[in-house]
Amino acid sequence: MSISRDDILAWLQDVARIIAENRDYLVQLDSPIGDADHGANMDRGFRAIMGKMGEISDKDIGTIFKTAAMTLIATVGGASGPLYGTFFLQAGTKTAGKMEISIEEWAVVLEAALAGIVMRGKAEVNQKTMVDALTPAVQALKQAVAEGKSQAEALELSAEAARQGMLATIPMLALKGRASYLGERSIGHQDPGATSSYLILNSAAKVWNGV
Amino acid sequence: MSISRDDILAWLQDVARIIAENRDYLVQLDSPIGDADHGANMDRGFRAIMGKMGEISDKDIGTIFKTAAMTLIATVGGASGPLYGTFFLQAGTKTAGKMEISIEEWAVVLEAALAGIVMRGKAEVNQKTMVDALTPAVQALKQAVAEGKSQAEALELSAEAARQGMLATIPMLALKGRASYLGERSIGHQDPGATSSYLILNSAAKVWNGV
Amino acid sequence: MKKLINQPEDVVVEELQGIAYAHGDLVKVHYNPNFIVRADAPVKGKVGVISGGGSGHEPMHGGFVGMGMLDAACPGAVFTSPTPDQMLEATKAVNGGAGVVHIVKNYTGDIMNFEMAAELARAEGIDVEAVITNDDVAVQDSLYTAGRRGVGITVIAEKISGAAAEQGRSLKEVADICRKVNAQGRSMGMALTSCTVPHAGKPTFDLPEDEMEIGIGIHGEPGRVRMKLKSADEVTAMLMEPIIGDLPYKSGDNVLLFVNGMGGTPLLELYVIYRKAYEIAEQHGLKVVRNLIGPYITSLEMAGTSITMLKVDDDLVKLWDAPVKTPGLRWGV
Amino acid sequence: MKKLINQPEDVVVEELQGIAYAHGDLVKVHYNPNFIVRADAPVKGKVGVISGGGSGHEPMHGGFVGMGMLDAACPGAVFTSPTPDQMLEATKAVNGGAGVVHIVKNYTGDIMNFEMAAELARAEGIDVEAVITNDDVAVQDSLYTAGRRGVGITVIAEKISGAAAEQGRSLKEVADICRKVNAQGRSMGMALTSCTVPHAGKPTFDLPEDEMEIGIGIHGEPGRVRMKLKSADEVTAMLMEPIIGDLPYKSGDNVLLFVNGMGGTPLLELYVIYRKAYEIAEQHGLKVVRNLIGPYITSLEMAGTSITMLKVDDDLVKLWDAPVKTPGLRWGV
Ligand SMILES: Nc1ncnc2c1ncn2[C@@H]1O[C@H](COP(=O)(O)OP(=O)(O)O)[C@@H](O)[C@H]1O
Ligand SMILES: Nc1ncnc2c1ncn2[C@@H]1O[C@H](COP(=O)(O)OP(=O)(O)O)[C@@H](O)[C@H]1O
Ligand SMILES: [Mg+2]
Ligand SMILES: [Mg+2]
Ligand SMILES: [Mg+2]
Ligand SMILES: [Mg+2]
Repeated sequence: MSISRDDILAWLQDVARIIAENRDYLVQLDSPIGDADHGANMDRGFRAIMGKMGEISDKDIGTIFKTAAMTLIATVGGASGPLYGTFFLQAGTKTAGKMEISIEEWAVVLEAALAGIVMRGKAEVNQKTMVDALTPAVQALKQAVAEGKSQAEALELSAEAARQGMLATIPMLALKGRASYLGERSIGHQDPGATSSYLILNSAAKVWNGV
Repeated sequence: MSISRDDILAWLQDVARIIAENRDYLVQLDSPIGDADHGANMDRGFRAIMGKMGEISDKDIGTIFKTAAMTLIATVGGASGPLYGTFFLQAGTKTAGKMEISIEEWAVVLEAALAGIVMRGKAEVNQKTMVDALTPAVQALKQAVAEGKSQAEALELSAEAARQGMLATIPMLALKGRASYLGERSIGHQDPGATSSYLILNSAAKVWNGV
Repeated sequence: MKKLINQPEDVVVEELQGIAYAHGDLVKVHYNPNFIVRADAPVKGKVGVISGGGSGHEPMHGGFVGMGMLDAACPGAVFTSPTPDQMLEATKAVNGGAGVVHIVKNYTGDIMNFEMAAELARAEGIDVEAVITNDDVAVQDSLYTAGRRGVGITVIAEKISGAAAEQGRSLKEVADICRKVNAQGRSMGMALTSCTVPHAGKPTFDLPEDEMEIGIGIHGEPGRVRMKLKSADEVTAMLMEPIIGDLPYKSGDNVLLFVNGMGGTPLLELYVIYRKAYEIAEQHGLKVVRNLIGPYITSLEMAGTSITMLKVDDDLVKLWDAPVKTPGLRWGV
Repeated sequence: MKKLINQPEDVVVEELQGIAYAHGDLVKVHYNPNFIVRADAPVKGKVGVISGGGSGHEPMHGGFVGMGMLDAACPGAVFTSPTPDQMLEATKAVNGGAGVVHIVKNYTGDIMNFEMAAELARAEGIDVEAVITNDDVAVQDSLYTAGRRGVGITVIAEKISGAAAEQGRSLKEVADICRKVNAQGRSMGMALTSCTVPHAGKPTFDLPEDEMEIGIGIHGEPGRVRMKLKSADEVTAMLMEPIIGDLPYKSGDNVLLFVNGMGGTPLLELYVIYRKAYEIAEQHGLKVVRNLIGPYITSLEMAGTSITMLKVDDDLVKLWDAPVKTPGLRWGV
């Protein structure tokens, strides 16, 4: 069991499809506590990545991730552009030259990618951002790997943790990003960035587990 | 039977009250085929006349009418300001120095007042303006007087003719004033100025007949 | 009704107070009768140029008072032409001995009120020439009707006439250049929404979410036709083609292209419109040598746009470029 | 959705084309990455001043490119901060050898994207100083949050920094004057209506006919509190008092008072607001020595207003008065 270059490409393709499908949903989530663009931003970015598929189809995982990163940085803008850009940039650094990675390596990659987001955005857990979906997902993945769980199970557990983390943002008071300007009024709404993070990790689990 | 200085003052007071009551109605009529101000314009003007009651309470009919005319000209604006201003100015010219007029004289006064409006606005009957209410009213009044009808009856017939003239504007195509810009779309709406003209003449009939 | 106002009947006077506080270096505000006048009026020996009309079209006309444009502006109630005493006092205040031009938009009310004022001013020995603007191609022109409305060209006529007066041209020359601008200019407008006159308290007309009005004026009145919404490019073509066809403008003409916002349409959209209008003009062989883009003659908060095009020669371009220093239009100084 | 646009995804590029057609004498437009740059950039030896942000705030920032203000502006998608490659290319295009100031409104996205651009520019040997504007008193200031938004002061900071750069001041001096403007300025805004982001297709929030939002930003986002509509005078007091109390401004201070329209509020109402804001300032002993009134930093077609007040000294007033020649702000030339 491992994750190949082709698995990574299939994942990015699936994410592009899922983000497109959820574009309006993410815009809606970004309306009461943001500026109604998160879905449009992410969709623009992943569409642009799809436009690069030709030039990366025969590349190593590191190159694929770095290309995705540079594309997101140059097309998304907003908060999510630099954040997801850094996420894939860090993932690319950890996978330079690799054509295949193990689930153990994936856990390390994901941890580094999350660290990149934290470094860029300086958010901590409990501040109602994508960090609240990604952090439990990384922890669950690491734990599953440490417990010797199967790749499929580890991915499932990680995606489920992301989903829980996403839902946990609903009662939170936003302290970072645009939602923080609303103060108490940010409470009661699900964070759009945490939602896109869940969609992205859930796609990995589904695609790589062949569901 | 005749119309005294006090009758004229009572009439102006009643018109001010009726226009205030019908302010929103006249604004509504002016919305589909105009600019939604006729009621506000007329109300502003007659309120201003009420503010002059003190200084004209002991004056002759000519002075009362001229003061009303100058007040309307200086406060109403729009199309109706100069038109009704000229109406009362001409009425004032015909009644200079008089403390009382007969119904025969009133017919002459009203005809001159209407002629003033036509001179200013250059509208003919059938062009969907106040002229369409005033013209039949003047004709009915003259005819009733010629036929020797009582003052009360003559005033009633005149007001009724104004009402018919007002209603007759509904199917007309506007050729003068703001409603003319709408072309065919002006058809099917009652002219606001014809409506205020009817209200003014109907008030004269009611007040002077003691109804 | 959602408006940042206090009492509807106080809107105009409170606006005038705001203007007085803000632009005391450029203009003086007179109350009762209400008018806004250049701070240095009357300018001795210079032809005075005044205009006026209902309020609700800001910055026109009050925002165009100052050096190089209007000497005075008379604001009426919202969408109601001002009264003759306002124009009379403004005329007296700006008369520097060389006479006064009245720029009057073609509406029955404006015409009659200005006419009365001109009669009174002439009776006091002031030379007055009235020029009527009537550039709206959405309205049939006919001797038997009220004729075409005066719309966007009025802004340009005020700028160019003001510049001509500033140069020291005579009363007749200033009035003639104003007439020339009107004769060589055409406009057409459209609305996405109605607007709410403060004293009326609700929108002048209802417009469903998927419809627009074509051929509107500047008083929140409905237009000539109502139709389904179209794209910006289609709307622009629907405004430009009647304008180009009406004068008609000929290939090789130099033009000034003015894309105006009705009040509620953001600048972002006006540039999208300008883009297409420019391309259509060029396709007809017209050379756009000057332009103006923004909300200059508005209908309160109405969303929509109007396009005005003026055929220009060197003299008109020079007068357009001449310095102007008003709250609403300013360059060259 | 009622907008004069074609496809939502084409709005920004079509706007840029309109700007290119309209203002070729003042600016050049670059596509891919998108930015608007002074026609004569880079100006040798002059510090470059650039800004950028999401589109939908027009005329800010693109309308402020030109002599005496910005050297370049980078427009993002509507309400979405631009990407680092735009700022990098703009920085290179305006660098006349004296370094470049980045004026960045305090939003997580803007900060991060500009940060990346600055890193890349420095790696190419260009001196970059970033100044962050964060003048919105509606937001609690705290080290543990995203802090206050940058709003109206940004317009004034761009004007004054541009004038300082034009005078030949150094990179540090220009950045310092920009920081000073931000430190001495405060703003607060309110909305009567939401606005519709083109790609979203419906209003960002629903606001009943009798309610308003106080403490909004400039991205169509809801504000700090929702409450029943109030009169213009009451609303003005609700914006002015927190501004005056926050710095705090002191009796005797000279100030610049900026009453901004959010896009859908007519100038008529802005003058009614200005009137009260001016009176409140005077009641606090503040002397309003300069002002700006109009829609300069907008949220598409949102109806509402924001007030910005800047405490000024002689140097700031002189820089404010200095000539500026941009599509959106022009005087002195
Ligand atoms: N400092 C931060 N750290 C991590 N994530 C953040 C931060 N600020 C914002 N976000 C995430 O970004 C999301 C918003 O992204 P998006 O709407 O695309 O950008 P913007 O907020 O600039 O409009 C939020 O829902 C949140 O999850
Ligand atoms: N040329 C005219 N002659 C006579 N009456 C006219 C003329 N033009 C307009 N009117 C009348 O004026 C009325 C409108 O008055 P008002 O709404 O107060 O002024 P405005 O049209 O300037 O807004 C119309 O309903 C019509 O009866
Ligand atoms: Mg967002
Ligand atoms: Mg009317
Ligand atoms: Mg009117
Ligand atoms: Mg955004």
